Formats: sequence, structure tokens, C-alpha cells
Amino acid sequence: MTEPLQHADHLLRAEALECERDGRTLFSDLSFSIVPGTLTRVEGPNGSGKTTLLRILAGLNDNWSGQVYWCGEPRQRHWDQVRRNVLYLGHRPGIKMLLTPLENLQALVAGRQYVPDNILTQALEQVGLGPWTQVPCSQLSAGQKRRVALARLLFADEPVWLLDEAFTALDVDAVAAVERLLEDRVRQGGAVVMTTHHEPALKGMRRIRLGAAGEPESVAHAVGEGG
Amino acid sequence: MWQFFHKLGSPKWFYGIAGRFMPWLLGFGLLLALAGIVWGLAFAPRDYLQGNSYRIIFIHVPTAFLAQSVYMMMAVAGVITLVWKMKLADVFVRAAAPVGAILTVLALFTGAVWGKPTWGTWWIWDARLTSMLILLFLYLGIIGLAHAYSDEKTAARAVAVLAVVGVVNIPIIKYSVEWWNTLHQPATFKLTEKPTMVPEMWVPLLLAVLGTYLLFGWAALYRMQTEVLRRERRTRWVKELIAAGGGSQLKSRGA
Amino acid sequence: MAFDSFSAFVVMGGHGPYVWTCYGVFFLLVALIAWLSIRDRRQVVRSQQREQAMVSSGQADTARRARAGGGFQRIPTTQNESISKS
Amino acid sequence: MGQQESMSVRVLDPVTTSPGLWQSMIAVLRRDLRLSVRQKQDLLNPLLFFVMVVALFPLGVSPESDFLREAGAGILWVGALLATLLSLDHLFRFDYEDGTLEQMALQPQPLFVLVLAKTLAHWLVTGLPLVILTPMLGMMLFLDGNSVAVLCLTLLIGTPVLSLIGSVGAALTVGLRAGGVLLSLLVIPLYIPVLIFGTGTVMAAAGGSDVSGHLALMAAILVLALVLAPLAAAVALKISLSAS
Repeated sequence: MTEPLQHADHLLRAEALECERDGRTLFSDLSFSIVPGTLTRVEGPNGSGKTTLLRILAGLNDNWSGQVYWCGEPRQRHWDQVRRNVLYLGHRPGIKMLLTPLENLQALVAGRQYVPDNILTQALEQVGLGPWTQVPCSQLSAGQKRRVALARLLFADEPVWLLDEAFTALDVDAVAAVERLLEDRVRQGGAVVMTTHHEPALKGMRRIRLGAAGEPESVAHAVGEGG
Repeated sequence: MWQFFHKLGSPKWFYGIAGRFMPWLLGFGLLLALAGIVWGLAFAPRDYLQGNSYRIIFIHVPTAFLAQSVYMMMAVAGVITLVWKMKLADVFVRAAAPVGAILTVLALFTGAVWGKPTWGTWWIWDARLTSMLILLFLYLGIIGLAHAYSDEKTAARAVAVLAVVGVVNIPIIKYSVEWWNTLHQPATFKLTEKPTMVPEMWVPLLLAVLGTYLLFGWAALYRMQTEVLRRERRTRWVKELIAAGGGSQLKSRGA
Repeated sequence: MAFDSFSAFVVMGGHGPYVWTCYGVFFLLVALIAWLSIRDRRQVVRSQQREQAMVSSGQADTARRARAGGGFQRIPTTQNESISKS
Repeated sequence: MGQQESMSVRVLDPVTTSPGLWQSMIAVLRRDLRLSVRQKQDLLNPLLFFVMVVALFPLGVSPESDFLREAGAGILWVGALLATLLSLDHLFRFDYEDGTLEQMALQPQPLFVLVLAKTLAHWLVTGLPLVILTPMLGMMLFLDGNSVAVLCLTLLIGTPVLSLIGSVGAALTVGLRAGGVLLSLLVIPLYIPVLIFGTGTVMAAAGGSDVSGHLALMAAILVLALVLAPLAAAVALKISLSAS
């Protein structure tokens, strides 16, 4: 499948997802699809399973029932393709304190994508880390470390991005810049699913709302075809 | 076949069917085990080499056999957990592990006590006892891992991996221990390896072995029922069962 | 019977202590398994009954609080006051 | 919804658009070695531990040359085993805590291949230095030249097995806060065959018999561990990740 994606193609589709943790149901009967050119925000109070849902979509969490489809077929038949096409950035994004930002990017990208070093350096300059490319990450601030992780988004070619609390520790300007980046990506046909603490200023955002956990009637529903 | 498998996965169905089997397992198990033990203790002839101390065999061999089989069963259940994600398989592992560990302790203890009159020492680094000791370590590892995780599903799958890894290692361990034994000790008189055992000896032994297997079956099912009740406590059938029977019925079904 | 008398059965030609210790410990540990299993079952059933009783008497207070999301109101304590005084 | 004609995002074919197994393994290896070099204390600790444990035996039991010659191979093997065990807890823990492990599990390559690369890195920074230290310690325990040579050979085959089996235990306990002690409990029973064959081979060599058969047996265990351990460790890592 190498033709450009159409809006109608379902990249990821979840059907009747149910997840239980420590004896309580986080969500049940949750169905939605992720199509190209959309941005979806997973919403809900603390402990409602936002991170868990993203991890299920990424394929990191196995403790769920239901079905997830990739391009219309059950996901488990195409694991290598799914892994190549879905980028997941968790709140711990795999940044090593002892490595420099450049080395970190090299290591993170090495198995996924062919990216020459000059692009990586360029990306680091773009996120405002130009002077720090050769400094161990332990000397960077929390926001700067987050920028190292987000620098991947400047060249990532995966059609689906799953971003868990991507804006944490970023300053206001950086948040706005990342929001612009995501909007551009969506315009090109990328699909973004994310969780954030603040309400992002993004047009046409879809929402998946998760109910508060611990309630017996806790039901999650995918809301509205936003836009 | 598929339907049977699917049904096996249903905890409610299991709970009912286990309750039907358990009285039989308990009854026949007690009958056979006690018959074997009484026969072995009082009526089987004296061994001309070891004297009466050999009568320990009627509990040593059943516990040792069972301890090893339980580990194998746990590994099989582990494979089922990992491949088919059948809930009951990991319920079994959780239920069986402590029983297996206690059986291993029993086999070790009876072996050691038997060693005193036979070899004149409580412990001897004999291949069989050493293997049992390592088996005990494996059991303790499984129990430790099972309790270390707060999340049941994770614990079950982690334990499944460990049980499978352990069972792959068991033949290697056995072979290595036997080889090590010949390296360090001239072949001594070995427990339970007798060229000729008269029927008056092996028939009660067989009865005792069969009896303990059946009793283990009872214990495993009973403990699995408990585990099922705990895990399914939020489902309607368990709530109704507990509300209706008030527990007394639950208990009587087991004991 | 392989023994001439009951006392011979008990003594077992000098091996009595070993044999009887083994059998004693065997029955002890088997009883332990049974006791542990029955105790576990009782605990599960009792805790479940307690929970049901709680639910039926309408003590779902904590659940309601969780639903409200928490208001983060400060809780007055005497300790805080004494700190502010000193 | 905005209708753009120029949607440039495509579904990617993992085979043509991502680096192969070798490149990804080498990348993992390089990163881990680089991290070890920057964290020198972690590199040295198992070695110091090894030397100290070995030094305890003459002090604690007997400095007699006869005893040490007899027990030397066993002492060195137990020391190497404990030193490996000490370093195992870190094998996946840091990667688990900073999220690197998640990223590895999501790479298009099968996870067991990357686990193999990590285990190889672990062996290069712990197992191999232990083997290199062994001749010196062997001399201090009065082992003769032939025994030392055979001992080094058994450790050379045996320490990778220790790392491989250990990787399974480390993967199973990585999600636990106090996994270190439990890890030892899980792994030591599985180490017993390697220990037995390792020391047994040295004893056989000291007794003047041909040890090529023994070494072949150890090599067979190594091959078995190479094939099975990374698979089991990968499954265990996925379980641990699934719980976090």
C-alpha cells in the first residue's frame, strides 16, 4: 500500500475495547477509529486510563479485550508493519542522561528510520538545542529534555503518532510551536492521538472521553466527529 | 473440541464442574492413600537390607513423584496461559505452587530422615536429594515472583514464563547433578533404586502414589475454586452464590 | 501383619523414631495444606460478604468522592495552627 | 473536514523503510557500550566484587596451597557467577525506567533480537573482563597453568550462558521495585548446571583426562541458551512493560 492515504482509510480501529486494572474497569465497550488527517485528544480525569489507552493502541499493553484493526485487518497479523507505522512517545520518552541529545536521537531512530546525522542536528537546532547537541542530557533542564524527545517529530515519517503528555515541562512558546507542528502534520494526512493537561488550541480536534474510574457505571464513549 | 476449550475458560462452568468432581477425588484419594500407607506400614514385609526404615518409601516416593509432576503440570499450564491466555491455567498455577513446594519439602525431609539409618547421616549430597533441593528453589522462585506483582494478570504471565524456563532446565539440571554425583562420589547405595521389589511392597506403594495424586487433584480444584471466587468477585454469579449460600455451602462443597 | 506384636510395630526394629517422624511430619504438612486452603476460602467468602453488606447499606461514599474529582480543600489540623503560632 | 489534495503521508513498508536486523542490533550494542564507558563505576563494581569474593576464601577458609588448588576452580566459578548476578539487575532496569525499553519493544525488529544485542553488551562489559581477570586470580589460588587455561576456556563459554539465563530473570523482575534479591532467587537454580559443568571440566582436566567432550557439552548449553533465552526474555519484557 504505497498510494497516498485517503480520508476514508482507517489506520487504526478499535472495537469494543475493555480494560480492567487491579479489579476495576477502566473503560469498556470503547470503539473508535483513527483516520488520516485527524487529531484526536483522549480526555478524562486522572486515573481514567488515558495512558493505558495509548499504550494499548501502541501495542505495549496486553491486558485488554476487544479487537484492534490496522488498515482494516486484525492488528496481530501485521505486527511489524504496525510497529513501523505507529510512533509512540510516552511520558518517559527514552532519553538517556549520559548520552548527548544527538546520540540519543541516533539511538532512538536507529532501528526505525534512515535519518542522516545532519538531519538530526538540524532537528535539534530547530527545537532550540543547537548549542547543546554535544552536552550530556543530564545537564539539560526538564523542558530541554522534552525538546530532545519531541525533536523526533520534525522528521518522523510514521502516519500515526501517539503522544502521551507531550507538552509536559514545555514553555508557552514551545507548546504553541508543537501545536503548529501537529496541525501541519494533520494537514499532510498524518493521524495524531494525544493526551494533554491543557486544552490545546487546535482546530477540528476529535475527542475520546473516558469516564472517571472506580465508578461502577463508568463508561467511555468516543464523542463527535469534531471539526 | 473448541467448544469444550472455550467452556473450560469459563470460570462459572469450572466452578460447578469442579464441585461435582471433588467429593470423588477426596473419597477415593483418602481411601487409596490410607490403604497404601497402612498396608505399607503394617503388612508389607521387612526389607532384608534396610530393615524397617524402608517403610518411609510409602510417603517419600509419592511426595517426590508428585512434587515433580506438579511442576510439570504448572509448566504446561504456563504454556496454555501464554499461548491461549486461558484464565483457568494461571488459576491452576497459583493454586498448585504452594502445594508443590510443601510436597517438595516433604520429599526432602523424608529423604533426609531415611538417610540417617541408611547412611548414618542426615544429609548426603546424593543426586536425588540434590535435585529435589534445586526443585525446591525453583518452587520458591515461582512463589516469590507470584507474590511480588500486585497485578494478577502480570503475575500469572510472569510465573508462566518462569515455569516454562524452569521446566526446560529440569532435564539439564538432573543430568548435570547426576554427572556431578558420579564425579564426586563412588556409586553408593541409592534410595528407591531396587532391582527387585516384591509385589507386597510395590502394590501398596502404587496405591499410595495414586491416592496422593487424587488428593492433590482435590486440593488443586478446591484452591482453584477459591481463586476463581476471588477473581470473579465482581460478577453476578459469584455475588449471588455468596449471598445465597452465605459461605457455609461453599465450604461444605469442598470439605 | 509383618510384626509379631503392637510394640514391635511401634519400635520397628529400632527404626521406629525415623519412620514415625516421617509419617508424623507427612500428616502434619498435609493437614497444613488443607488448613491453608480452607482458611483462604473462608477469607475470600467473608471479605466478599462484608463488601456486599457495605454496598447494600449504601456506603459508597468513597466512590462518590472519587466521582466528584476531589475539591482539594485544605483540612484543618491542630498541628498546622501550632506551627503558625510558633 | 478540510479536503487537501496533497496528503503526503503514506503507510510504510517495514522491510524497505527501516534498517535491518544487523543495523538495529549494532545500534543497541553501540549505545549500551557507550553508556557503560560513561558509567565507569558500574563497569568496575562487578570486577571488584569478583576479586574480593575470591580473596575471602583464603582468608575465611584456609590459605593452604593444597586446599586452594583443590577448590580454586570452584571458588573462581562461584565468584564469577555472583559477580554476574550482581550486575544483572541493571541489565534492563535503567532502560525500563527511562522509557528506552518501550521504544525498543516498538521497533519493527523482533524484540528478542534487540535483547540478544543487549545481552551481548552485558557480557562484553562484565563476563569478558571476568575471564580476563581469571588467570591472575588463578595464580593466586595456586592453580597450575593447564588448569588455568581450561578454567578460562570454561568461563569463556560459561559466562555468556550466565548473562543469557540472567537476562530472563532480569526481564521478569524489571517491573518490580525491589527486584534484585528476587532476581537472584530466580536465577541461581538455573545457573547450577553451568556451574557443575564448568568446575567439573576443570577438575577433569586436573585429573589428566581429555576435556574436549566436556567443552562440547558446555558449548551445546551455550547454543541452547543463545536460541531460547532471548525469546523467553523478550516475552518476559513484554509482560513487564504491559504492567507499567
